[in-house]
Amino acid sequence: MIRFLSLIAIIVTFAASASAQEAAGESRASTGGAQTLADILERQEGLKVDETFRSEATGNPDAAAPITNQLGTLGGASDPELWRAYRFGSADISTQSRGPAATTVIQDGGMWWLEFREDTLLTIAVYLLGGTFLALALFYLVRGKIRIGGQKTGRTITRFKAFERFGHWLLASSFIVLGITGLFSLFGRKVLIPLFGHETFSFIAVGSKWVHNNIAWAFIIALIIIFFAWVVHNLPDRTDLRWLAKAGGLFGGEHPPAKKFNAGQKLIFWAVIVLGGSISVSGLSLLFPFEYNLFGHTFSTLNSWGVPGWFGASDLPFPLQPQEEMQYAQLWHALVSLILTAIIFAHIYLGSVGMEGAFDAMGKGEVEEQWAREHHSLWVQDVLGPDDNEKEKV
Amino acid sequence: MKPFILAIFALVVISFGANQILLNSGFSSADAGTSHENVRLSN
Amino acid sequence: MARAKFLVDAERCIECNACVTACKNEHEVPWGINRRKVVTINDGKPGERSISVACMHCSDAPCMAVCPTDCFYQTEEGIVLHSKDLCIGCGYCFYACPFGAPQYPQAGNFGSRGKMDKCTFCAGGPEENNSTAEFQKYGRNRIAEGKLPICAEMCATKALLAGDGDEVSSIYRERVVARGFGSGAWGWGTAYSQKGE
Amino acid sequence: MLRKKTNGYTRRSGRTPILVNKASNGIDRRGFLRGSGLAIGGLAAIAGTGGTVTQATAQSAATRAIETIKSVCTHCSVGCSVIAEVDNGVWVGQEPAWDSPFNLGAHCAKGAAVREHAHGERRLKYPMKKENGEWVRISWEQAINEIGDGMMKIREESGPDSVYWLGSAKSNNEQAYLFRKFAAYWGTNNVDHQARICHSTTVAGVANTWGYGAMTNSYNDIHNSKAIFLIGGNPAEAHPVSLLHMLKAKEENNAPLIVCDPRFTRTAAHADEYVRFRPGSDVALVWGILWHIFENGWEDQEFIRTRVWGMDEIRAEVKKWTPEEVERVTGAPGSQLERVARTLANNRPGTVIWCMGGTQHTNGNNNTRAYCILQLALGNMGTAGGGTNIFRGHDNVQGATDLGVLADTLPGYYGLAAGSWAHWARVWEEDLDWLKGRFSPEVVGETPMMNLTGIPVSRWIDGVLEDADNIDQPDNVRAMVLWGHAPNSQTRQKEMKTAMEKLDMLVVVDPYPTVSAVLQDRTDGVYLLPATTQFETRGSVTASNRSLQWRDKVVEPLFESLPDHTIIYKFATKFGFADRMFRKIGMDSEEEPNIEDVTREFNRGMWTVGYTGQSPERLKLHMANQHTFDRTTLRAVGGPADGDFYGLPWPCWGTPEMNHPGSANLYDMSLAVKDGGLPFRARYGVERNGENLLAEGVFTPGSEIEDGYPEFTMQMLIDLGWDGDLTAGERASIEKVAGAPDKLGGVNWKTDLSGGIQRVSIAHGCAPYGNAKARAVVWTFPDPVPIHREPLYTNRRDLVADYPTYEDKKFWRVPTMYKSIQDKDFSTDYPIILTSGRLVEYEGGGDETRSNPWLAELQQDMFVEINTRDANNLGVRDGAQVWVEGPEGGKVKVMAMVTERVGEGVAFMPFHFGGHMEGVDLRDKYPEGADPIVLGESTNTAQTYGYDSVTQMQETKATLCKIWTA
Repeated sequence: MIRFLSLIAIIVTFAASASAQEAAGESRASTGGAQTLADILERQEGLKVDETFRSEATGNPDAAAPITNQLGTLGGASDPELWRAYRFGSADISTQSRGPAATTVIQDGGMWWLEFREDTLLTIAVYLLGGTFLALALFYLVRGKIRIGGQKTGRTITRFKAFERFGHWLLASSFIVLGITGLFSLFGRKVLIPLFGHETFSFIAVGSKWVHNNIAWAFIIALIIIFFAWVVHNLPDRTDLRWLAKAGGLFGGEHPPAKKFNAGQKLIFWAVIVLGGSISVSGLSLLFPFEYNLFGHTFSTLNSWGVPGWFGASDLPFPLQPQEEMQYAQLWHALVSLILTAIIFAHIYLGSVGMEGAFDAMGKGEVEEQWAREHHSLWVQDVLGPDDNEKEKV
Repeated sequence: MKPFILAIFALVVISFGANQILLNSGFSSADAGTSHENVRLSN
Repeated sequence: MARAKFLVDAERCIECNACVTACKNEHEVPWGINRRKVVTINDGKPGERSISVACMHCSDAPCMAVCPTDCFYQTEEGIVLHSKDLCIGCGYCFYACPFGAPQYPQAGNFGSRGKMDKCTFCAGGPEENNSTAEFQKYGRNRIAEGKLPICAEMCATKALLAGDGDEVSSIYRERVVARGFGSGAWGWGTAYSQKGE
Repeated sequence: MLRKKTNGYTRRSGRTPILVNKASNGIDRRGFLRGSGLAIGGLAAIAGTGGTVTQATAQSAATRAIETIKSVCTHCSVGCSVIAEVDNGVWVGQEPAWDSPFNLGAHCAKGAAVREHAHGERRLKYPMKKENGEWVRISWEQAINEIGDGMMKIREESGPDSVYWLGSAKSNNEQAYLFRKFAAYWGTNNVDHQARICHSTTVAGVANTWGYGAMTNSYNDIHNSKAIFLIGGNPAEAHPVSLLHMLKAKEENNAPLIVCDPRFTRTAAHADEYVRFRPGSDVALVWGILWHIFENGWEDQEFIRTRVWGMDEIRAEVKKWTPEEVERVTGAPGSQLERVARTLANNRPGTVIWCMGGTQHTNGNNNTRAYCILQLALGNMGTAGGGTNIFRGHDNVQGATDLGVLADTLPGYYGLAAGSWAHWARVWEEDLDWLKGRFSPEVVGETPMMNLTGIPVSRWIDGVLEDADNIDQPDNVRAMVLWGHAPNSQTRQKEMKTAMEKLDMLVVVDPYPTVSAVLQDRTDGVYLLPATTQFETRGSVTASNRSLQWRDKVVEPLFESLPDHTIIYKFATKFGFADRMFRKIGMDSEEEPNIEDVTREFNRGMWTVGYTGQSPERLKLHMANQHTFDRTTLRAVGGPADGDFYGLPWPCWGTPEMNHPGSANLYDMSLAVKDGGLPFRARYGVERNGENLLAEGVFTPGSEIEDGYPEFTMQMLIDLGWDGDLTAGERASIEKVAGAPDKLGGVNWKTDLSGGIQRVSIAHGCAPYGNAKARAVVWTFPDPVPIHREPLYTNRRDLVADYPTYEDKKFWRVPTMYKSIQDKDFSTDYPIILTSGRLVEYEGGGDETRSNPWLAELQQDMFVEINTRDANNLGVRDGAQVWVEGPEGGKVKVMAMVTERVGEGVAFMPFHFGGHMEGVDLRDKYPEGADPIVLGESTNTAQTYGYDSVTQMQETKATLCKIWTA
């Protein structure tokens, strides 16, 4: 009787998964809807196999015998069909366990995630960070330190108030620590364990994880502080175009006029706000696992706009199982962090070794007037009013 | 340099503060897996 | 070579949760930690079936692969165990595990999820067999006593099978033959892929 | 990296690979398991811990040896053996009991968690009393004295019947026996226990059909069934381990499993056929099936001719139940019942299983008799694989029933009559006149209080609340002793609250405070006495299949708790009859009576049900040699207990020396009586209206009377010339019982203290109780032929006219309403049928299991199951809080579980919860630290009036309710 039922179910399933049929051609029909040799070979080669012929073969309650019939209690699905329902997450599941993701019996995103994380992600990290570092080194060799052109006045003007500097340093210090500890957990197993051995690394990891998770709050707070402190000065305007046109005079030539922040700094600012914000949000969803699911919804929205189509990609996965949400959160968190880190490299370079007099801005808060005139002429005019020497020169 | 020192100090304070708060805000699995209106666990 | 495996016979599972309480009892597992759970499909409807799920001790265990501190190891019988001394409670093994087996004392707050806890196939941990330290961290080590996991041993209807894979599967085969219907084998392919063997 | 087998952290000293022990005793176990279909896989690879001491490996072994002690699970009646590992008095582990024929190592959630008893965090730790609304710790002495004095005072003023002794199915046999004896010495029949509200209708109905009111076969015997017909039961949750045996039959015999129930239970999920029918229409359903059997001539004519009386009257009644009428009343389609009937006819022998779904009705005794008649018609009685397998509830409810913790019998079902009292007075070597003097001198009609049935537990609240003039005893119940009883398992909770508050004194003797401690708002006059669980004492326990098992003490009593028999002794001392009551019983310590002596004492008196052969020595021998018993027949194959049935299932005739093996399957005529065979019991005379009630030409093998015969008396032996076989000693004893030579012939198999009459009749191949027909018609009952009667609270007013309930009447000392309730129409205000039942994690009132964290975590919220359609009509969402109100105004606030499990118009609630009352959390009223982990509303707050017409069983399965979102 059950065999009969499952037979019905399978037949019905065929009708349902017609598309799968075409894909697999005659061969699948020849195996009565089961695996074909092709499927098996593909799977062995690690290729993506179209699972629909299985994922959709989960029985058919409508074809079931009514409950008043013999075997009506079986509900029109053979056990193998129930297993497939479990396997592909289409089962209507209940449990008395209250743990996270308790009703997810099988999720298979794990393998993909961990392989991406320890291969692709690491490669990206190496190239991105290493590349940026090399580029800056190269630039330094070519351009050398950007010195103050004119005669130093000996006079200084206040560039950043204490509060602004506090915000900046809170952000900076937390970011650096977060970056380092983050890299620990990413590279730990590949690099540090071979160096220090398991016990030692575990000790380091426990510490760095604690630090990473708790300093995160400082980072978020600092992010908010600097946003409100500087957002007005970072609204783009015409001067930015000229500045960009001359590439900020980085490669020699006249320093284009700039207000308190030049276009380059504005770009940094917005990069920090946007990327930093994104890192914070994805970080929060990692801090509170399974509480805030960001990706399933995002993906479905993007799909509805047809975004993947623009790049000729197939739709993004949806719905996501709880674990998959966390996997994407982890990857996104890491990826965006790496990008921001690279950008900050450049920022640090210019703020320190790259340019004479720049560090004082954040260090003391006072900058050499001449430096200010060269790099932020318009801002200086706002602060001091027009300068006589200027006219003579022209 | 004062703001810098201050920032580092704030960094430490915030970190430990956050940790304390989170530890005592009912994120234990026991709490999460309990129907509080019907259950008393502690002894 | 013995290969430790679980198998659930859904034709037999009556969702009595004996496996769950037996596990809690044997290892003094605290409230909120569920090394094993019973899940039901179509609850209250025709086709209602239940299975008992815990760590399946995969041949190619994702948790082992992903762990940042590499705290997992696999015994000669293929039992996947871990060292709570090395575990940092990052939760990655839970994201990687297909079956949601890993458990943590802290549900939220990644910052302090505590040491991960999971089904040990009643094989304890790295410490000295049956030592107090081992019991406190991982629970009883029945394998070392020549016994098998308590959940399967106490299963009300012998639906949950545990032990050497060949043994388990042949028992199961006999049942299906005797029954003449119903292949209740579950999780086998997913957990015990031949990859790497 | 990935495949690394070992690394720096994987030192495993002295590890034992799984297969190491395979070669040893794994093989034969596996061989057996393969054959039995109970194969447990890799478990075959285990060195079983058969012996008494397990050498724990590695370090622990060096320091100590762990003692393993065998006990029996205290939850349900399956009787699963529990193997406790005890380390210097601390219960450290549980091992599977492979050798037990009942559970073969298996446990359910409850059984696998019993070790928590040894933690006992939420136990009642010491005697307490309420003083001006506060719980105060007191000493045992103070407690016994204050309670005792209070009771003496009540006894002076209102007579002994104003103290109610409510006993327990959680006691072991010895404690249950002592409890009944204690009530007799106190001088009242106001003594009862859970069996009243569990299977009393079964006991009455079944005993009056063929002699004994118990499970006729055994869980194991289901292995032989070719079909399984299960009605009003959900063993998957209530008796999970029984599924081990049922599924074996289902899988190996391809026995169809037919489940009839208003709910699609977890058991139904494994059924081949599920019959959904309206709660309370069991008789109609069974007659509907029988209609097809009779129509098609599928009944077993020869069996009926030779062994059944009154089937023709049944035919006449069944004739009315055409498929159309059955569908109108039950809702079950005729076509389905036709198929069920054919299935049962084609697969014989089939077994019939029922539980409280069938018993807890105003016409419960009709239901149980209807089930029996179905089996009689099919000729499935008295055969392996057949019979009526009635799953009892509590672990020892069968034993407590047998030992007479009941308001209407003495131990061994000896009715409340002069002869019975005389018999037990002889067993107790008590002065009968002194005993009479203990009772109230009042007389009701002709009946002295001593012989007057007491108030049943289901009605004790009416014994308190009813006007004293309306009840058949001198005064109301003024003191209530709840000795191992969860009050929330009884209906009409609000009235119970009132009753508890009206009492002079409320005494709770229990390991847990129970809901009794918090239900009432008393400020004083409440005493809580901590009793031990059965793991803290020893004694025998009777499983559902009538087998006795022996429990050994696992741990010493926790905190200040004491075993029940010690507490009984304390009270007996206080009341001044300890020396009389325990005159035949030795003492283990100053106040603890010797359990084995108690067993031996009831062995000397329990002739009716054959509780006489089960000496402590024999029971212990069986426990020690469990592995020698066959898992299907339960008969020992070789070994020290060779030939015995496991646990000597009663009747185990004669004296222990006679070595009767017990009777595994009742009324099995294929075996000689000496080997455990039996005919139906000759209990209702030899003829009725000129018709012969004795068996027609059928008899057990080796019977020297090759026809039916009445029960044995001395006179019969004399007439048959068999009295010569009596030994001098036996004859002397019989003469002593007779008292006078002319009374000699009157001594019978039930009163002969020597067991000689039983021995001789069995020696001649005859059953001591005779050889008669089963009676399908019980002329002594309100409904001689079982008929359908609508529940008091019915939603089918159209059926009330055709199938009205009974007239109001007064019995069991209290007035009882039927018609006067049914006449009112509640169906418009309360349109939904309300029924109740069990969850696997909890048991009974749940005070014990809800205090066990391992179980409590799995069920934290009291809920009501509502059908999806009803829920949507009522605007109730799954998981939402709802009010459920019964027609008597009691309402509960619970979580809604929207499910197809219940049919349209039916709601279900589990009955294990307590500690909330109409939305109010009573947790702070528990004694400090003794509140269960999980509290919830009791379904019985909403459950209503309604009692069986014979046994006063409460109606919990078919009432009405209305539901709205809270």
